[in-house]
Amino acid sequence: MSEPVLEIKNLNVDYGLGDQAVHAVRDVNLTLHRGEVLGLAGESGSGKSTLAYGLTRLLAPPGVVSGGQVIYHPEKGDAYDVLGLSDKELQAFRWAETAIVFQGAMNSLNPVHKISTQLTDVLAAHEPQMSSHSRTARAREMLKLVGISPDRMDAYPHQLSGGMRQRVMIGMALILQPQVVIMDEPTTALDVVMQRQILGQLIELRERLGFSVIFITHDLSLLVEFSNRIAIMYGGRIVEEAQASTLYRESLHPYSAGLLGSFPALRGPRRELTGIPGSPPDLKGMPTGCSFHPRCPKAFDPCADNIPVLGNPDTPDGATRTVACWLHPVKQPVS
Amino acid sequence: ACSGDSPNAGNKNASGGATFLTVGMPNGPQTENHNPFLGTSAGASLGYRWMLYEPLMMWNPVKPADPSKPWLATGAEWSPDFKKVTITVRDNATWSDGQKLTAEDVAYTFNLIKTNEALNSAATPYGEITASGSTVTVTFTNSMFVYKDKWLGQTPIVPKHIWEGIKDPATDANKTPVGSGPYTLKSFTPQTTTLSVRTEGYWQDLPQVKELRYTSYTDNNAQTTALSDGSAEWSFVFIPNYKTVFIDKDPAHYKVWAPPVLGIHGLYINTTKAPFDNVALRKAMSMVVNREDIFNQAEAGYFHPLVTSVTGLPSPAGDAFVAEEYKGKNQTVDVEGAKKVLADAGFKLNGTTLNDPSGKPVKITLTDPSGWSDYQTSLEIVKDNFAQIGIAATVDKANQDAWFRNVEEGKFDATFRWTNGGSTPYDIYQTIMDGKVLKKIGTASPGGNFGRFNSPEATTALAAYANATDDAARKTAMNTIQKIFVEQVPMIPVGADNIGMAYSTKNWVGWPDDTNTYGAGQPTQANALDVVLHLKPANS
Amino acid sequence: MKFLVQRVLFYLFTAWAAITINFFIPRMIPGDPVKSLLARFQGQMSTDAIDSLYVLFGLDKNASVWSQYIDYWKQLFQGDLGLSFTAFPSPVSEVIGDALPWTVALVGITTIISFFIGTSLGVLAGWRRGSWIDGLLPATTFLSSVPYFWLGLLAIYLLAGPDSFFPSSGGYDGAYVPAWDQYFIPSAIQHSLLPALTILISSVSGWILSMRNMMVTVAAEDYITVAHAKGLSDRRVALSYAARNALLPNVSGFALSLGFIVGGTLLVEIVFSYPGLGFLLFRAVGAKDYPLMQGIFLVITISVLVANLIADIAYLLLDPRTRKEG
Amino acid sequence: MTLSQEAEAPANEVVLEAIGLTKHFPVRRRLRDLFNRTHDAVHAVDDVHLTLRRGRVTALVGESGSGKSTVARLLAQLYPRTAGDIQLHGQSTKVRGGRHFRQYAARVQMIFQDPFASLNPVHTIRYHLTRSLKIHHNAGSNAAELEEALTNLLTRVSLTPPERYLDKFPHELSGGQRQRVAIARALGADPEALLADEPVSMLDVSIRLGVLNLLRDLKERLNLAILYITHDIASARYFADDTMVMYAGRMVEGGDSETVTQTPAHPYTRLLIDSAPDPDRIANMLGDHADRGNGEPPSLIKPPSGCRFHPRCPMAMPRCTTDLPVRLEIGDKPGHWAACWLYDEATVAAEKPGSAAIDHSPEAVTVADHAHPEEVR
Amino acid sequence: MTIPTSSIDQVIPGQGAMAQPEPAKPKKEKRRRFRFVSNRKAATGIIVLGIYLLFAIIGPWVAPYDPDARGDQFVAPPSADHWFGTTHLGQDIFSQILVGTRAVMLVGLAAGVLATLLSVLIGVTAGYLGGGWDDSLSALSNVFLVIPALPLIIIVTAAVPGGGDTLVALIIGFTSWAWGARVLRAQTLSLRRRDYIEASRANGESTWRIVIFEILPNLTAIIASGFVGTVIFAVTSEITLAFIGIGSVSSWNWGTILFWAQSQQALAQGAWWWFVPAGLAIAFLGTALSLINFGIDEFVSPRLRSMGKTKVKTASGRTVRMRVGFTPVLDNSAAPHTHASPIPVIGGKPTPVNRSKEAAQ
Ligand SMILES: Nc1ncnc2c1ncn2[C@@H]1O[C@H](COP(=O)(O)OP(=O)(O)OP(=O)(O)O)[C@@H](O)[C@H]1O
Ligand SMILES: Nc1ncnc2c1ncn2[C@@H]1O[C@H](COP(=O)(O)OP(=O)(O)OP(=O)(O)O)[C@@H](O)[C@H]1O
Ligand SMILES: [Mg+2]
Ligand SMILES: [Mg+2]
Repeated sequence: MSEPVLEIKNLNVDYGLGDQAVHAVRDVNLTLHRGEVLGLAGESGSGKSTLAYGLTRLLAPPGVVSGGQVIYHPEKGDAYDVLGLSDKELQAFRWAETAIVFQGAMNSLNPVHKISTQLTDVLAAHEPQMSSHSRTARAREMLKLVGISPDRMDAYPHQLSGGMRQRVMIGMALILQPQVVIMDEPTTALDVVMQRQILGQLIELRERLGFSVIFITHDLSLLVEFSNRIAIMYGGRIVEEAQASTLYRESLHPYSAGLLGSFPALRGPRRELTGIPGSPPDLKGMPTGCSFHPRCPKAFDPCADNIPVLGNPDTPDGATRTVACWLHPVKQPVS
Repeated sequence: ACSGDSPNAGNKNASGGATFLTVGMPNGPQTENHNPFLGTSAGASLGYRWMLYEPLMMWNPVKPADPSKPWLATGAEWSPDFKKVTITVRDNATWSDGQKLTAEDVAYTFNLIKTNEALNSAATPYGEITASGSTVTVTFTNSMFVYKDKWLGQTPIVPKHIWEGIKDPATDANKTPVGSGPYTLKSFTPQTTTLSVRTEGYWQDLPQVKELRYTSYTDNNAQTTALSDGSAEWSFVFIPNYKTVFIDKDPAHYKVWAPPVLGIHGLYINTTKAPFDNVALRKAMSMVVNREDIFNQAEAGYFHPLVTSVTGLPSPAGDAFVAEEYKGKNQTVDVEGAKKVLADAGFKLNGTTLNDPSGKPVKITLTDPSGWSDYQTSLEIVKDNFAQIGIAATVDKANQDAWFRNVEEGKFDATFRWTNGGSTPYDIYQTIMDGKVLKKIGTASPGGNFGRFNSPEATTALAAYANATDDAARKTAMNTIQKIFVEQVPMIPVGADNIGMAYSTKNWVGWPDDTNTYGAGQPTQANALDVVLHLKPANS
Repeated sequence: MKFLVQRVLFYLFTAWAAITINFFIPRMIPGDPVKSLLARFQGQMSTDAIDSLYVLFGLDKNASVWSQYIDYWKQLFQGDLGLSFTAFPSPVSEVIGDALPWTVALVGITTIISFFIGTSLGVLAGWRRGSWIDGLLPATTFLSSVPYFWLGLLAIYLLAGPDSFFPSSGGYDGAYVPAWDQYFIPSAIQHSLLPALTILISSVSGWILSMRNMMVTVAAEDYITVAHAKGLSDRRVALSYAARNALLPNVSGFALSLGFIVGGTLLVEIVFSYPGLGFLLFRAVGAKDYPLMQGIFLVITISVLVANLIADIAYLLLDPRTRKEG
Repeated sequence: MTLSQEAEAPANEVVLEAIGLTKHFPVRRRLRDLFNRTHDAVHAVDDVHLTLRRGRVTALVGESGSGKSTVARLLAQLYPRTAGDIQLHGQSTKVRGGRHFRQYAARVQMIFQDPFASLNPVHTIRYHLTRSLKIHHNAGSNAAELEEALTNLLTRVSLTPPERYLDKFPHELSGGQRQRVAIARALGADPEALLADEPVSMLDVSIRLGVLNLLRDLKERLNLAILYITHDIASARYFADDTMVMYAGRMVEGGDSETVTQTPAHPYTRLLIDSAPDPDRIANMLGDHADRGNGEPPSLIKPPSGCRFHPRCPMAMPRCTTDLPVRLEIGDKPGHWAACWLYDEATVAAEKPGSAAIDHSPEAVTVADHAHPEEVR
Repeated sequence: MTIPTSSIDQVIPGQGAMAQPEPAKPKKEKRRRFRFVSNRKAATGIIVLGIYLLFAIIGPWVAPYDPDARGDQFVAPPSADHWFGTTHLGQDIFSQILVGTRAVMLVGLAAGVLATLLSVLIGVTAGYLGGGWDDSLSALSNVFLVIPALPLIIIVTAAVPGGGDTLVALIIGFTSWAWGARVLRAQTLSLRRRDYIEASRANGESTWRIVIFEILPNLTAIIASGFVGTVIFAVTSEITLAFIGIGSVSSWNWGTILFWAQSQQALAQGAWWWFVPAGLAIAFLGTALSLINFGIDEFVSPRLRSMGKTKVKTASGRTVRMRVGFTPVLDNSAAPHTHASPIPVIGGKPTPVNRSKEAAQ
């Protein structure tokens, strides 16, 4: 479990260039381990999607990766930096090693092609030696795997319900058996019943196929339930990262605490909801120091001036978690 | 494709030994229609109908008073009152299908026109038509004196044996024309019609031009371009600045000849509108119009030949008809004279404004359709000329249909327009002054007299001229007419119609010109056939 | 199915309305064919001819407009378009038949070429934003703002001439008769080059622009990012994903312009003396040739409607989403 | 300005009541339907009974497409209804535009689902609020009074200081701020009932909370009757006094919120609550629930006979497939009811629960061996 | 077809979910209103158009000659006396162009306004009212779309003589609204379903207020680009009409100049100066209007707004083009970008400091 597949090192992503640049992701360090589900949460606009797109270089202009490395460890062979790949190599890397499921499934599928075409063209691009017959067979299998009857192969995206489309996307993501699957809010458009069905299937597939997942959502309760580890982003930075249960029970960063105190629980005693005062920061005019300090109930002197570094805190379980907060002095900064 | 059976094989002749003549008209794409009676047919529009069908006599509109040349008829005897004619048909003419041309055919043709009102485009008042032997006798309900040459010279004779079988001669396209002319139809396309010379059976020597190619160009520009690059050798088209645009391209060969005919253009004045009902004003206006400028700037110095005679008759076509008292009397620009005429009549010139005797400033609107550039240019010039005597003129570029209607209904101040043309000055004067077609303002007078010129004297004289039975009576009537025209100025004559041509002597010579005025040059005229028969290869 | 029935009903209605308007509008023009004929011959046709011409054209009978309208429909249903006045007594169908192939060939082919070139360049410009093709856009904008006829005249002035390869007028060399042979066809092509070039230059930028804008819009769609994420080749993403979707709006524009082929290029035909329908219409209007005008309008209306129908069907084929309703 | 009617009426007075509310949207007819006489329709809402009381929040929960928004729009009289009745203070009302509609709107106001879409981007906040005040004659008689009313409104929704927000355009505000403006606009009509259609679903968790707290606060201070529509059942638990559950256009359960969420009676409510993410549940323990909710929501054009949930219900009995269930009191808490034959003793006695359940487990989930290793690299 | 299709699927400004709450900046609204002008294309277009408008107003006064006045130099090439040369009557072409500007602009703008009004009236009504209104109004605009515009204009101009420029403008206006109406109808249909329209209805707004104050402002961009498109069309039509000698245009416009040039076969005479200026004047006017049109389009649709640079320099000095699907990597090293303080200041007390208390988030 502890073997890394993807190491993100000091990743910086900007929108725009020079003075107009908006720094949407700043110095993000994150490690995804083999077979785990890494949850990524944070307020709207905190840079979650930007991070996900940025590490596979899928950002549309004016997005640029202004620095950092994304080290990928293939199952066999040497690790390499994804950001250093040539276009051809990157094309080969994509989907075969890292697949992405985006938020809106309706928009993720090309409306004018049958889903069979869209499933098989991945195979055609990555495994050109495969016969068209076996491609189709693979596609049918994948559909079955995600619970869609293979006779829907020739359907167009609009003929499927939202849930089915999302499942097609998941099936498509898994068709090349990648090591990493990134899911950016894959279920926000669906209702809870459908959401649970899909995530249930995904977890089950992960157990069988052994890929790792980066799972992005707003819904902390969902994350806590489904992921192994959770990273919390705020203002383009990772502010805390820990095992899911640890984070849920004893979060260190005031922002994580605020998030956790903001959603009502369905079961158990009614607990008081606190919320987070203030409004999210403007990326163009980031507060100095810790970007959360203007909203932080516990802010003190250093917060306004110095940016806290992400590192293992000085707590008993400090080795398994990291946080960036002046309240929790860092023993060992993450490099 | 196998070149052997292609209709185009060998058509692109080398220009060397000329065998064909290219004729062009700026009339747009044509539809296959060789009906010789219809002005709307391709044959009429391009002029080749006269190469297929022939008239009885060959009349020369450049010298309208000269006797016509015998053609299909060897002679025509008119009764003194011109209500009866006896025509002798030549006996050696044959139709292109080999049948003989007889007096029957001629009588049949006249009968055809008589019985089909739609074909009687000259409104000829036919009476009895009888054929016996080689003569045809035709009687008329009115005197044919003023129409006789046009009638004989511009009625195509058609074969009875073919036309008997045509159900409705007015709506038949006559796609396989059979005529007596020296040419037969070779091919037709909307753009080009090709005629080839008959091999045999023509009643006189076959022309040397073996093939005639009539091309219809879309507009004047295209036609001019074709003329100047040599792809058209003969045409009738208005060429502005023809020296630069056309002649200079090949001064040795490119020529323009534009003889006037008995039909004129000029400024019609509404003689019922004050102050233009005042003869003095009209006279003064006529005196300041700079015809020279109009001729040079609007008509490119050739197109509507200058009318200099005070009688409005062009020269040389009208020379024979000019009354003694006006012989040699020419129009000149005389601003001072005009001012004097005006002053005498009680007009007052205050600086740049002319006031009529009642004290009102004289204003005039000159109108013509907006698209008629030569008329528009003429009006601009006239406007300037009028300013010299203080008349404030504005030029109105009217819509063509509105203009047509307004002119016919007499709703205008002054306008440039043409007159009818014919073999005598009758047509000119009739269009301008005839009281028979005089209508109230607001009622259309399509027959003429747009200026509402009311002169019973002129009406009588016109009728006398048309119906006279002897030359002396005619002379008197004509003199009266001219006197009224000169003194009353019902219209300001400016230029004449021309039936000219732009042509090239590169391949063919023998064209009519000032030294040899045997016929009109316009390829759509009946005597175009005569022109073609005169042509010889240039290098022989 | 329902969609089709609805469309067909709609087309029938539009056709009826357009034909009716086309019937009445020419009749609102003052003046008549006879007067126009006189004007055309300025003095060379005597006023004596007026009466015979009225008889000839059948205008001497005073039928009410309403009964003419009824007759017109009766004739239409018999496929009879009447006789043209300008080329009397040729049937309108024959007059149109002579002109139509030229227009369709020249403008049709040019429109298609222009569409393909423009769309392809648009795909490139939109996909490779900032490349040299993008830099071409201002120039094409300028060219598309130039009036057709002016460009044509300039082209004639600069390129055509006695010794030039480009003839300045006509549809083919006057020496030839239209035929499918080695003389005529090259001549026809040669004559069509300059007008075709003019149309091409001034129309292509419209396609480039609209396609480019659609490409830019489509390139921002999620499924394009997904296609990239799938590691498909750039070509495939550009063509099968982006261009395929961006094409949809252009297709209806294309169909619409196909419909306007027939009537829309009057000026090119005038300038180049091309024996087509646009010029014919221009002449018909000038000559008050109602039957011919109606006939041409009918052809235009029908071709626009047919083009629209084709666009609908093309849309149906290209965009599966519209196939939803059985 | 008379926004203070707290004292006027007793709490718990019924403000708005829906009786047998039904809405069918006609489906566009196809050619082949031209020849038969049945008119297809989307049965979006069928026979809905609903009561809004002064000073209470009633939650309406249910999955997407179950007809919640349609109910709200019907209550706001934005759609004509197919059948049933809407009573405002016991008086049957049916308005369609014009003055009557405005009078109705003055008493019943609706807040739309999406704060990003429900404010016109071209108008300032001032314009939106002024219009609302003017339409309902709450703007006072002069500019000063209007200004005061505006300030009042914004203060009421905690957008302070008001001057800071009045002249902004919607896009210059955050989602939560916009939603507050939308609420302020509704309050500008001085209504008695507020229909809030998923007022927070588009917002971020932390912003969400602020809006909900505001609604609760308004209920208490202004004694409003609030309909709170959501499919987040947890938030219903927290903010609503009563909760109603809809499934496929019908009400299936109702009662006070704590009871409905903690001891759900209807199998659908149970499914809904089981599906809601729960951080306290151990991850990956989905097993037995996973296939329970399988199957797509039913077609509303040809809804299933009997209970609309029966094709997906693990407890389905033969009667469920034929007879429409009636409201049955559960008996655990007063006012808790469910439309389910499970609570009809006679039926349960006669038929075994689950005897008519369809087995849903799709092979995809159960069959394990799919990958063909030789083909996958 | 000059209306780019992109205007159909425009994005309403500030609608995107990306819109961020920004701290209050005074005068910001004003700046936003004029942002359109800061678009380079639009600015160029507006400046050129401004020059044309200026000449439309002062043209007749600044013209060196009376455009009708005949001179003594016939068909003379450009010279100090006659900047653009003379015609066959010795008229000054430069003066004709200057004087002609007014008619062109007048007809263009009047027709543009009329067609825009009609298209708004018909398109928005059809879109908003729906039902029978929609059907009949759509049918009407479709019929007008099918009827070939230019021939119709030719016919109608011929039918109503004596109206001059106004008539031409009227006719062009009346025959060219259909396309705009169709686009507006489609847009209104989608606007009608927008929440904010429903919301103002629920709030009790009357129908006409909704149409005028809620829907119309959102259509401004389409209306504006439709207007620009119609003006281009009207100008070309007017010039075309004059060029082929139809219509009763008594005053000068560029088409009249071209008509004279053509009927005097200027090019065959080698008098290019007679031809070229008027054509260029049209082309530049058209270009200016198209530029404004692009400006509007880009202003309205952020997706089309060019993002400034399209090429970037990477740390290694290479230049890469920004393109979809391959985000440029500027610096491929793991060094931190912004400088977090590595050594935490231990010992500081966790006491809240000067945090602005703000109840509203
Ligand atoms: N094209 C762009 N130009 C400028 N800024 C942008 C652009 N795209 C995104 N941003 C900014 O980058 C920041 C991060 O955006 P991102 O989409 O990554 O957020 P997120 O965490 O995924 O939010 P959400 O939860 O709403 O999806 C946001 O503040 C956004 O405003
Ligand atoms: N105008 C309409 N025409 C036809 N069908 C409609 C219309 N509006 C809603 N429907 C249908 O009625 C049903 C109920 O829709 P409604 O919007 O009320 O659901 P909802 O419960 O609010 O869903 P959500 O949670 O997604 O907002 C859906 O099946 C929907 O497709
Ligand atoms: Mg995101
Ligand atoms: Mg809803």
